Amino acid sequence: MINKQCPSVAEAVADIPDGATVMVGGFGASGSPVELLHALIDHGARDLTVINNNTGNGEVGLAALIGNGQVRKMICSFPRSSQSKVFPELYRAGRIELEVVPQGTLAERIRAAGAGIPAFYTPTAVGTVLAEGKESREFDGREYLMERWLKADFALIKCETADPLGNLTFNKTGRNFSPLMCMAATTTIVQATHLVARGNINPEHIVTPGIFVDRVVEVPDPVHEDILIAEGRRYA
Amino acid sequence: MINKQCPSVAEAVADIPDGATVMVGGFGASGSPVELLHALIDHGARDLTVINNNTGNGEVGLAALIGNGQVRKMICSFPRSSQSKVFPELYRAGRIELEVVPQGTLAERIRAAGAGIPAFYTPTAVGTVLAEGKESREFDGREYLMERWLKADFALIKCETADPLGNLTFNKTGRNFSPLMCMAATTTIVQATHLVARGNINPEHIVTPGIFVDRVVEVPDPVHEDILIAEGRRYA
Amino acid sequence: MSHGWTREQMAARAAHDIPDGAYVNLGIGIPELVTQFVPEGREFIYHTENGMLGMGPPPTEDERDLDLMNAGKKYVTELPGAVYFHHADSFSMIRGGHIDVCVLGTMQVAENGDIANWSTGAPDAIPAVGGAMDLVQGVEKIYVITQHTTKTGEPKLVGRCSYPLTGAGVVSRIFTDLAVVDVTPDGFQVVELAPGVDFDEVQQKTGAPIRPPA
Amino acid sequence: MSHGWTREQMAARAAHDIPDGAYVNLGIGIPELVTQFVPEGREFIYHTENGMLGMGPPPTEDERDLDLMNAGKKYVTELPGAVYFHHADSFSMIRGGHIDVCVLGTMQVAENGDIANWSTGAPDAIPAVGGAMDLVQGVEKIYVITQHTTKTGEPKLVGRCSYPLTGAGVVSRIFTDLAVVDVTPDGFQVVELAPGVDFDEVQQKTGAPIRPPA
Repeated sequence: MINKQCPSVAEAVADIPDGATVMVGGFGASGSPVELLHALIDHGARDLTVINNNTGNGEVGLAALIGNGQVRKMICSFPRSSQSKVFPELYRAGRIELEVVPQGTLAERIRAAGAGIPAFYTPTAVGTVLAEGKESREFDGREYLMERWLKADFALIKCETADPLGNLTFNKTGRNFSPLMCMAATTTIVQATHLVARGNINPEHIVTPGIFVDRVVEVPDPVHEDILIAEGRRYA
Repeated sequence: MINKQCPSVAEAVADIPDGATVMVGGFGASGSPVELLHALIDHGARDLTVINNNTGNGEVGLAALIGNGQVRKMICSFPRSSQSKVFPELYRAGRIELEVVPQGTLAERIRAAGAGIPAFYTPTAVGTVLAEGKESREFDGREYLMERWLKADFALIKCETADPLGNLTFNKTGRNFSPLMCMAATTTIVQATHLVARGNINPEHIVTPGIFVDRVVEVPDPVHEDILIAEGRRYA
Repeated sequence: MSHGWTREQMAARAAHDIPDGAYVNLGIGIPELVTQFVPEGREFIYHTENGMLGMGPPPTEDERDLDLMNAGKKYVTELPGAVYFHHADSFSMIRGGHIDVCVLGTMQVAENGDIANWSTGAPDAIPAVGGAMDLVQGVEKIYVITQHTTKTGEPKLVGRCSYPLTGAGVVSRIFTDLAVVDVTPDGFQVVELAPGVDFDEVQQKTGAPIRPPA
Repeated sequence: MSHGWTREQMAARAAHDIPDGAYVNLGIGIPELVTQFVPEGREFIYHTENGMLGMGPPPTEDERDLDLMNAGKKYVTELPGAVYFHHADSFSMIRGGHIDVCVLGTMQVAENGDIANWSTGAPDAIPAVGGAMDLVQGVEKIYVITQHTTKTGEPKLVGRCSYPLTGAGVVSRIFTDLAVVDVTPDGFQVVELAPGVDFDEVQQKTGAPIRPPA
């Protein structure tokens, strides 16, 4: 019987090497796989390229990973937030690279990687500085930019419910980029708030089919960045 | 209060003009919107371009629409089946046009139309006769073909459950192309086996968000092509 | 005597121009006030680009779900008929032209419909674009709500944007504290003046030629 | 005395080469028999391109759901852990390299890995490609199960396909009634001979040079 369950977050991330490209699910604090991120801090892989919509909050989760000097480059759409200090400081000091991608283009590039589409055209960012250096082309009288797929070696994902085949459901807007990242990474590692037996998720309700998932770790009662920040916590 | 409910299949299809491009959901008999197709036969619009994976079964539903001479051109991946006689006869007689598109490319072209992606690259059909006349391009040492989006004026869709906002769920492999076609048509017309009140479908379980749907008609106890064919029925 | 529109009145005036049944995406700031001024008999469905249609008002402490946020990372609620989806589907709604109206704030908007609302272009600014460039290219009608001038009195309606563009030629209509202004092929056109505001004041505070109401 | 493999034995031999936990797509015909010969201790998950993972065997009359079909339009069942999805997601699994093995029937397969299994190219043939071209480009390992020759004794393993290609250079391994044959950079290579079959017979019935087992 196929069983993708992994006993701990530490074991789940243990083979992420230095230099890896890692997608991290979540939009701000919503859907952020905090326990997996903290396990990656403990594991210590460095020189990472991280793909996420943002750059983390406070000094926990993704922000803590960045603050710990493990991230060489961020690829994201919005590297600011009212509670993010870690990234801006490193960025202004020239100690971390940044590739800014419009949010919809970021999502579509990740999906394209999962779908075997090496490139596509989008109207987004035409006529802006983010179009510089990009191929443009006209279709039916309108200008579009060519964008390439965006793949990763690993994805770190938080879901609501998983089964041992890696079938997943998410909670509300905690879904965001996660189903796309599951498709686009060579190895997809998921922390599930609930792990249920095979057959216990309605096949019509599964959002991410298990074929896109490699490892599942149950993390009941996960912490939430907003709560950690409100409590003044930091991870290091 | 927004209410996309339409009182009858006849009224739902009444404004489909001659010459329209019409997407029809379903894969073989599974998920085929038979009542909407029969309403379109009664309505009588001609010179249609129809997009479906197949060309209908027996002499009901899509096959009956084709048999009635209303279809100028079919765009599909597999215009044969053991029970399809109508299309092959017309095709061999030179009375209907055919564009054959690989199944995954057909799905992706339809999704691209709904997603505002005018063109994308795919490895499918490279080195085959279906690549003739298509632009090809190399990415990372592999050859790909450029494919364009595929839009329609109308989509005829069968779903399992709908609410008045047009939020939809489907039944098993009756889902197939339908969610994509809902996105890609200017006007999406849905027959729902069950119409429920707003709020009665779990927001996590909705497959097609109502934003992609224009009209919903309740058709309880819909007929199924395989049953009609087994009973020796034809529609004309 | 009243002079010009308040933030709430600007939002109400914008809401007045949104048709019943519209799918609407609201930017952060004054645009968020639109939800409070939906005209009687109309219903708008709110899209938030992080994966939801049918977004409702902020939750009470008890209602709050830590995973349920809007694009501005504020906690929100779901209304009956709401639906969740992933980011690629969400931006398919935007890029594919399915959202009817987007109401944005701005730093500058130009007489040719260019908008600049994501970056000052300052050397130490951290570029953060979010979904703004997708929205302005994908949504059919781009409405802007903005004060007519900056806090220091500089025009925000200009001949050409000096800040980096979010999109070129995309804005339809602008709702300011002084007027409703259309972007036309011939430049700015006042559609309506706010109470107590005369056209000369609008022209004087606009950084490009503007035509009086017809 | 036994000579060669039956259809069932060909399917069993192919199943033997599929690893535990594989996601597998099966073509119509002999490939469908693979499900009956999963080796002890292994589990395969079956993908059907019309939108399902976890496909089970044909239903009884009572179990039958008229919407639940496989890609060959036959009624099937769902196994625990099954999942449904739309066609774009289904072909993302294929095109994106997520399906581990696809087992196909064929009309011809060439020494360079070309496969022709969708059309004879006859002038009156109705071209019907289905998902075949997507599968051969997207799936990591393309296995073919086929009789070594046609009913009239023509080789199906050939130097170059004379029928229109489904895909170029895509086939990894071929399971025939006479042998297991790999497609290598140097052409056909026999991996294993069926019981009672000698290499000379295989060479004689193959339309291109073929190398004996090592």
